[in-house]
Amino acid sequence: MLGFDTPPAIDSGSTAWMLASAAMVLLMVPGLAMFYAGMVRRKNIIGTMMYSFGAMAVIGVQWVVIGYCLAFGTDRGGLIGWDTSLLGLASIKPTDLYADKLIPQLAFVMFQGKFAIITPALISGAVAERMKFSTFIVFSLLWSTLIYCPLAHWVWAPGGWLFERGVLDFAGGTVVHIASGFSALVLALLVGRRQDFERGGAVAPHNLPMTLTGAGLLWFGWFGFNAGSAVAVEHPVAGAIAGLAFATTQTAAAAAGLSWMLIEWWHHGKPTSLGLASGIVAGLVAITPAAGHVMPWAALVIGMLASYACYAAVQLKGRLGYDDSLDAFGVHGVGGLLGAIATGFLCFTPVAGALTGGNWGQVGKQLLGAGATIAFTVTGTLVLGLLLRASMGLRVDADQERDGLDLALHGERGYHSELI
Amino acid sequence: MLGFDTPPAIDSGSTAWMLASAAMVLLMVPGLAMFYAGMVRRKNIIGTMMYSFGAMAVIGVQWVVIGYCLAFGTDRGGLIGWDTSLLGLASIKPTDLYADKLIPQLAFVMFQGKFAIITPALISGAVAERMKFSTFIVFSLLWSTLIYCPLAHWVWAPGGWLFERGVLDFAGGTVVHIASGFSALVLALLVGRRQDFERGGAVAPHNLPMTLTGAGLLWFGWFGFNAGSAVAVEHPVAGAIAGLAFATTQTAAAAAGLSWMLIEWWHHGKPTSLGLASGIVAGLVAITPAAGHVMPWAALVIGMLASYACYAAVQLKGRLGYDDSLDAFGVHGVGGLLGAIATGFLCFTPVAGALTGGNWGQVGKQLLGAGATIAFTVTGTLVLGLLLRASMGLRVDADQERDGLDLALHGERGYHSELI
Amino acid sequence: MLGFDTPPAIDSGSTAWMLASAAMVLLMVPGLAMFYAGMVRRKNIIGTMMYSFGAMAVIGVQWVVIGYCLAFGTDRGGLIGWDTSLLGLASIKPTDLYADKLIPQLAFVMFQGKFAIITPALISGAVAERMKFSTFIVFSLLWSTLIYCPLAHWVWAPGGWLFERGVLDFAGGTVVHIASGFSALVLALLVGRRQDFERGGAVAPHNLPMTLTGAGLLWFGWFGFNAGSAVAVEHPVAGAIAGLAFATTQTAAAAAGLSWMLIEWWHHGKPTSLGLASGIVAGLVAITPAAGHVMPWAALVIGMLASYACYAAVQLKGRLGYDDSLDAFGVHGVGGLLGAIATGFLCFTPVAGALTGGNWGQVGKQLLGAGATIAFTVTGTLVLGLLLRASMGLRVDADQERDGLDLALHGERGYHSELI
Amino acid sequence: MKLIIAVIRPERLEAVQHELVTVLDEGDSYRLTVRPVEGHGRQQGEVEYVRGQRVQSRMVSRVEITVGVNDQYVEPAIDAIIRGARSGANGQVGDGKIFVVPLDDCIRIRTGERGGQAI
Amino acid sequence: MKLIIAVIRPERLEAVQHELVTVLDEGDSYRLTVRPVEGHGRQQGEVEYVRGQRVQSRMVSRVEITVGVNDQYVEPAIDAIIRGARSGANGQVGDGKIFVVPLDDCIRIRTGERGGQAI
Amino acid sequence: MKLIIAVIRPERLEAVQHELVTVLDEGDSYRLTVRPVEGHGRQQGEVEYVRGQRVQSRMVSRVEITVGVNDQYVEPAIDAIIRGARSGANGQVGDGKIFVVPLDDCIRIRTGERGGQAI
Ligand SMILES: Nc1ncnc2c1ncn2[C@@H]1O[C@H](COP(=O)(O)OP(=O)(O)O)[C@@H](O)[C@H]1O
Ligand SMILES: Nc1ncnc2c1ncn2[C@@H]1O[C@H](COP(=O)(O)OP(=O)(O)O)[C@@H](O)[C@H]1O
Ligand SMILES: Nc1ncnc2c1ncn2[C@@H]1O[C@H](COP(=O)(O)OP(=O)(O)O)[C@@H](O)[C@H]1O
Repeated sequence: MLGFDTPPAIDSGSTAWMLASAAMVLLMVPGLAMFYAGMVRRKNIIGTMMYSFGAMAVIGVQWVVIGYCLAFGTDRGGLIGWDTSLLGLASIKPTDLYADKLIPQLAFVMFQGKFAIITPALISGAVAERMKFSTFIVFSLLWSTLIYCPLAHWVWAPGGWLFERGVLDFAGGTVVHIASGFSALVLALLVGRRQDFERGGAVAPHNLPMTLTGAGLLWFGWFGFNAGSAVAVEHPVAGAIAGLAFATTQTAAAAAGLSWMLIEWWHHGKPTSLGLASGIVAGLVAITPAAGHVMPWAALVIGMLASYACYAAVQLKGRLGYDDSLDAFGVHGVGGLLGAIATGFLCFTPVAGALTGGNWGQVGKQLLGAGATIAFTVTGTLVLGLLLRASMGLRVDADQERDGLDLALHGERGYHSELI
Repeated sequence: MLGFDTPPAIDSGSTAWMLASAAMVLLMVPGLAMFYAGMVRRKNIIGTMMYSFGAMAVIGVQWVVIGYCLAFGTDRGGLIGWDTSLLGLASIKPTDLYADKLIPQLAFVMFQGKFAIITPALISGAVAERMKFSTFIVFSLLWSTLIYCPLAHWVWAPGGWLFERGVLDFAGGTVVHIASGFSALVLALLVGRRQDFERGGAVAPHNLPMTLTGAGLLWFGWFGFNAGSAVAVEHPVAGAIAGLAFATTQTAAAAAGLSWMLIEWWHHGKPTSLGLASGIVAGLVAITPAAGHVMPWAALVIGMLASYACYAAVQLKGRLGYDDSLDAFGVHGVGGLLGAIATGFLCFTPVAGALTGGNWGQVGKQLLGAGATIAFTVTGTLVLGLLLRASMGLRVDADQERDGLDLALHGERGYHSELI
Repeated sequence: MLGFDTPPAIDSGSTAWMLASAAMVLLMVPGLAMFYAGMVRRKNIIGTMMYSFGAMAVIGVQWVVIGYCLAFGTDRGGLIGWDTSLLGLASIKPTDLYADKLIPQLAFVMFQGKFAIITPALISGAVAERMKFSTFIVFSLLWSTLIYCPLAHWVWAPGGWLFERGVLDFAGGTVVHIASGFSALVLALLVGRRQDFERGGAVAPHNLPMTLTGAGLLWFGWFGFNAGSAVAVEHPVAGAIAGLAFATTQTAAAAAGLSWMLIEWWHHGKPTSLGLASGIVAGLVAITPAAGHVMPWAALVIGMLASYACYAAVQLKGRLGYDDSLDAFGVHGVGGLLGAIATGFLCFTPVAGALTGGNWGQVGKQLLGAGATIAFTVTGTLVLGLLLRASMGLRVDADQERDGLDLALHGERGYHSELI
Repeated sequence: MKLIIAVIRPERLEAVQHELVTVLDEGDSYRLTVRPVEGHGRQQGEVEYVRGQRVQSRMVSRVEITVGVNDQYVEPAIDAIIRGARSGANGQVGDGKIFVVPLDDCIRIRTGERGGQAI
Repeated sequence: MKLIIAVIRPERLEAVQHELVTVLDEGDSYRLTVRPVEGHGRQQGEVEYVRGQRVQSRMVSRVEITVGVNDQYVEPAIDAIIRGARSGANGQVGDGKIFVVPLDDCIRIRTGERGGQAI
Repeated sequence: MKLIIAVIRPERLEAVQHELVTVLDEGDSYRLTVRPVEGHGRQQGEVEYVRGQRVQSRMVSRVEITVGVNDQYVEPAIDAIIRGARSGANGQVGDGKIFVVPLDDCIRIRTGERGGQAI
C-alpha cells in the first residue's frame, strides 16, 4: 500500500488523545442508555435505551451533514456559524489542521460530534416511559439543529457572543448540561406525568446492576469528555490542562459519590447504590464547566456541593409534582448550573475567580452565560414541544403506556423467559 | 528501579495510539460475546459467549506462538510468511521498531493479534446454539492458522500477492469480514439447522439490553480497529489518516443504524432495537475496508447501502432456509463484500476510485481481492468442516441441544433464581 | 478563551498514554464489581457491587487528600512519604512534571490513585455476602491509609526500602495483589463463614454473563494497569517497555485462560465460563509484577503456571474450610505471589533473572519483597480487623444475611419483576 | 372454605387488590398470593419482530392470584375480583377467569391454627 | 368441572399444546395457563461446576400447566397431555405428573358467565 | 389423595424439604413442586429507597410448594412442613399457610399409572 505522508505539523500525541477521547465520549451514550434503562420498569427498557441509541444514529448523521457547519462554521454575527463548503464536511481534507492545534480537523469534528449526540439523549431521561419514539427522534433532530448548534457556537466558537465575553464553560456545563437539564424539565411538563406517577409512587428500578454499570461507563467516558476538552485551550492537546481536567473530574466524581452516600445515610439510614451512582453523575456534571479551570481541592468542594444541590432538587420533585422520570433536570440542570456558577468563584486559569482572586466579574460572566442558556433553551424547547404536541403528539396513548413502550412501539421485549 | 532508555526513534504519540487501539479492539471480543449472547435463548447464553471467550484464549496463544510468524514473517512467494526466529516472538526485542513506523514492533504484533482473535469469534454467530464447543475450539485454531494467517499475509504483508496488486483493504473488510462471513455460511450449512428453526420460527432474543450493550462496545472498539489501522499507511501513526478513518467509521455506523431503523419502520412499522444495533454493526463492517480511503460523505453512502444490503440478505435467509443463527453471513459476509467493492468506487487516497477519479482499475482489483478471499475461505472452511465432522463431529446431540448448551457442555446456567 | 502554554517540556504522547491508562484502570473498578457481583446470589448483588463502588468514592477522595502524600511524598527513612504541601495536592501546579518524566505530575497522581482504589475493592471478594458495608468502608479507608500507602512507598517510591534493594514489582504484583489477597484471607477468617457455606455447598453464581463481562472489562483495563506502569521506568512513557508490558499482559491472560479451561476439561470434563474468566484474571494477576521485565514467551509460562497454582488454591479452600467467598486470596494472593517470584527467575530487564542470566540474587530480592509484604499486610489487617470487630462489628446479623444485604443494608433489590 | 384462583391482566392487579380489601375486612393485611403466569386463551399473544421477521408469541402474560376464603366470603370475593379485573364496562377478551376450588383444610404455620380462623 | 394440573418437561410444552388443541375443540383459542416451576422427583437435578466444585442442584426445571375443563373433557385432556408430555414410547423418569382437582365453580370475568359455559 | 399447597418463606425451603424427606419415605426422591410467588399477608412488605423516596412494596417474596400425597400421609406432611417452615419456637408473622385441596385423581405421565401408586 502506498505510504501517506502526514504533514510533520501534526502532533501524534495530541491526535492520539483527541481520538481516544472522542471514542470514550461515544461510549458514554451506551453508558447513559444503561444508566437510564436500569431505572425504568421492565416493560420500558428497550424504549428507554432507544432514545439514546436513536440519538446516536440521527445526530450522528446530522452532525456530519449540517451540525458542525452550524456550530463551528465561520461566525455570523456571534449567533451562528456557516460555511456552505462545510456541509457534509465536504471541504475538510484529512490533512487540514484544527485552528492552531496540531491535530487533524476531522478529529476535532468527531470529538465535538459526540457532545452533540449525548445532549439530546440526556433529555430523554425526563420523558422516559411515555414519550413517543417517533416524536423524540424528530425532536432531537430539530432541537440539536435549532438549539444545540447555535448554543455551542455562542459558547465555544471564536466569535460566539458568550465566548467573546469570556464566559467559561470548559467542557459543556452550560452547552450540554444546563441546556439538556432545563429542556428536559420543559419537555417533562409538556408530556405530563406517567399514569403510575399519578397514582403516586416512585417506580422501583428494574435492573440496578445495569444502572451501576452505566454509571461506570459514564465515569470512564467522562475523562475523554473533560480532559479531551483541553483541545480548546492548549497545545499540545494532551498537556498540563488535560492532566488538570482529568484530576478534577476524578476528584469531583468521587467526592460527590461519597457525599450523596453520606446524605442518604443521614437522611434515611440506607446508602443506596442508585444514590451512589447518582452522586457520581452529579459530580461529573458539576465539574464539567470547571474541569480545566480549577484546582483539585476546588473539585472536592464542587463535588460535595453538587450532591447536596441535586439531592435536594430531586426531593423537591415530589413536592412540586412534575414527573421528571429519571431526574434529568434534577441532576443535569441543577448540577450544571451549580458548576457553571462555581467556576466563576473557584477558577484560577486562564483567569482568577471571585474567591481565588477577588475577580467578581467572572461570576457575573458565568451568570450571564447560564442565564442566556436557560432563557434560550427553555423558550426554544417550549416552542418546539408545543409544535410537536400539536402535530405528531408527544405521548403514547394510555394502553401503550400501560402495556409498555417496548411491545407497543418497538415490537420487542427486553427479556424473554424460556416460556414466552 | 533502573531507568530504561527507549531509542529516541520511538514516537510516543504513535505508540500511545497503537496501544490504545489494540486495547479497544480486545474489548470488541467481550462486546461481540454480549452482542451475540443476548440474541440466543437463555439456555445457550454461556455456550454462545464461550465461543468468543474461547477464541480469545486459544488464538491469543496461537498468535504469539506461530500466528504472527505466518502472517507477517518474511514473505515466501507472496503466499505466506515465515521466520523460525519469530516463533514465540523469540527474536523481537522490545526496542525493535515495526517496519518504517516509529512504534515498537510488539505493539503492532498485539494490534494485529486482536484481529486474529475476533475473526473466528465472528464465525460462531452462524453456528450458535448447536455447535460443539470442543470442535469449535479446534476449528478456530486450525482455521486461524491455515486460513486467516495466509489471507492476512496476502492482503496486508508487503510481498503478499494481493497486497502487491494494490488491493485495498484498510482494516479488514476482506481479511476479517468477508472471510468470517463466508466461512460462517459454509459452517452453518455443514452443521445444519437448529431443531426449533426446523419447526420454523425465529428465536426471540432472550436479553436485548445485553445485545445493545454489546453493540455499544463494538462501536467503541471499532474506532481502534479502523483508526488504529492507519499504522499500515502513515507515520506518525496517529495522524491525518487515523483522523479520517475515525470520522468515516463514526459516520458510516450512524448512517447505517439510521437507515436500518427507517427500513424497519417502513417495512413493518416498528423500529426495533435489534434492528438499530444490527444496522450499526452492518455499517461498521462495510466501512472497515474503506475507512482510510474515502471521505466522510462517502461513508454516509456506504453506511446507508450497508443496511439495505444486509437487511435484504437477512430476509433472504428465511427463503433459502439455511440457519445462520445470528446472521454472521448476512451482516459480515454481505456487509464486508459491499464495503470492499464500494471502496473501489469511492476511494480517493492513496489512489482515486471509479467514481472519484474514473479509475475503474481499482474496482477490478477490489473484485479480485474479494473473489480470491471468498474462493479461498469457502474451500478452506469446507474441507476443514468436513474433516472435523468426520472426526470430532460438529454438532451436539439432540438432547443436549434441547436442554441447552450451557448445562450440557459447560455445566453452568447463565442465571440462577433464588430457588435453583 | 485565552490560550494556555503548556511547557514545551511536556511530551504529549506520553501524557496521552498516561491519561488513557488512568481512565482504563478506573474502568476496572466497575469491571471488578460486575465480575464479583455475578458470582453471588441475587439478594446480595447490590451489596457486592457497593463494596467496589464505595471504595471508588472513599479512596478517590482519600487519595487526593492524603494518600498520594503518604505514598509518594518525600521519603522519610524509607518507610513512608510526607510533604505537608501535598495534602489535598495543594502544591501541585498543572505544569509540574512528574520526576524526570515529561508528563504532568497530576496525570501520575491520578494513575496511581486508581491503583489505590482497586486494591481494597479486591479484598471485598473474600467477605462478600456477609460483611457490614459501613465497616467495610471504614476498613478500606484505614487499610488504604495505614497499609497500602506505606507499602506503595516501600516498593515504588525512590527511597522506599524495598525499592532501594532492587525488588521488582512492575505494576503491583506485591503492592496490589499479594497485599489484597493476603489481607482478604485474614479478613475472611475474622468475618467467618457464610451460613450457607456452613451448610456446605458452593453458591451458584446468579448471573454469569455479568461475571464474564466484568472479566472482559478487567482484561481491557489491565492494559492500562500494566502498560501504563511503564511510566516508572522509561521516557517517553509510551515506548518500548510499554509495548513489552502490553504484549506480556495479553499473552499471559490468554495462556492462563486457556490452561484453566484445559484443567477443568481434564478434571471434570466441563470447561466452564467461570473457569475461563477466572483463568484470565489469574493470568493477569500473575503477570502484573513481571509485565515490563519478561519476554512474551516467559509470559506464556507465567500464565500457564498461574492457572495451575490458583486452581489448586481454590480447590484447597474446600479442604481447609475457610470461606473466601469469591477467591480473592486464591486468585490474587496466590497469583500475585507466583508472579512476584517468577519475575526473579524470568526477568531480563533492567536486570537478568535466575533462569535468564543465572542471577539468583534477584530471586532472593523478590522473596524478600513478597515476604515483607505478606508479613506487613497480614499483621496490619489482623490488627485492623480485630479493632473493627470489637468496635463496629464486621458482620451483619443472621437475619440480614438470610434476607440478603441488598434489602437489609442498602434498601434496594437488584432486580424487580413487574409484580414486585 | 374455598380456594379462589383467578387469572387476570397484570395491569389490573392493583385494582383487584383494592376491591378485595373492601370485602375481606382484614383491613390492610388481607391475605393473598400472586404469581406471574403465561396464558393462552381466546386472546392472541403479542407480536414481536426479529430482524424483520414477525413472531407471534402464542402466549400472553397474566397474573394468577389465589385467595383462601371462608364460605361466606366466596361470593363477595368473586364479585370484588370481577369488579377489579374487568377492563371497561363490559370487559374485553383476555380479562381472564376465576376458578373456585374446595378447600379441605387450612393451617396457619405460625400458630398451627386450623380451618376457618386460620384463613 | 375439573381443574387439571400437569407438571411436564419444558421442552414438551409445545407438543402438549398441540395435543390439547385437538381435544378441546375450541380451535386455536383453547384455554390454558402455564407457569415455570422447579420440580423435585425421582429424577436427579442438573449437575453444575463452580470453580472445580461439583454442585448437584436438587431441582429440575419443569413447566406446570392448568386447564379447567368440563367433566366430559377430563379423560380426553388427560390422554392428550400424556401423549404430548411422554418422552419416547414408554416415557422416562422425570416426565411428570397430572393432578385432577374438583372445581366447584368457574367464572369468566369478561361476561360474568358461570359454570360449564364459562370454562 | 390430597394436594397440599404451602406458602412459606424462601429461606425455609431447605428446612421444609429436609422434614418432608423423613415422612414421605421415598428416600431422596421424594416428590415436590416449587414455585416463587409474591405474598400479601399480615406481614408488611420490604421497604426500599429510590433517590431518597421511601417505597413500601405491598408484597413479600414467598415460595409455594405443592405436594400430592395419599391420605395417610396428609397429617405427617403437614406437621413436617410446619416444623420446617416455622421460624423460631413459636413462629413469626409471615411464616405462611398450608392449604389442603382434595385430589380426584393423579396420573404418572411416564407410566400412565393412576391414583395412589402414581403419587
Ligand atoms: N379453562 C381454562 N383453563 C386454564 N386457564 C384459563 C382457562 N380459561 C381462561 N384461562 C386463562 O384466562 C386467560 C384469559 O382467558 P381468555 O379466553 O383470553 O379470556 P376470555 O375468557 O374473556 O375470552 C387466558 O390467557 C388463560 O390464562
Ligand atoms: N406427588 C407429587 N407432588 C408434587 N409434585 C410432584 C409429585 N410427583 C411428581 N411431581 C412433579 O413431577 C415431576 C416429575 O416427577 P418424577 O418423579 O421425576 O417423574 P416420575 O414420576 O416419572 O418418576 C417432579 O419434578 C415434580 O415436580
Ligand atoms: N387466605 C390466604 N390466601 C392466599 N394466600 C395466603 C392466605 N393467607 C396467607 N397467605 C400467604 O401466606 C403468606 C404469609 O401470611 P401472613 O399472614 O403474613 O402470615 P400469618 O398468617 O402468620 O400472619 C402471605 O404472604 C400470603 O402469601
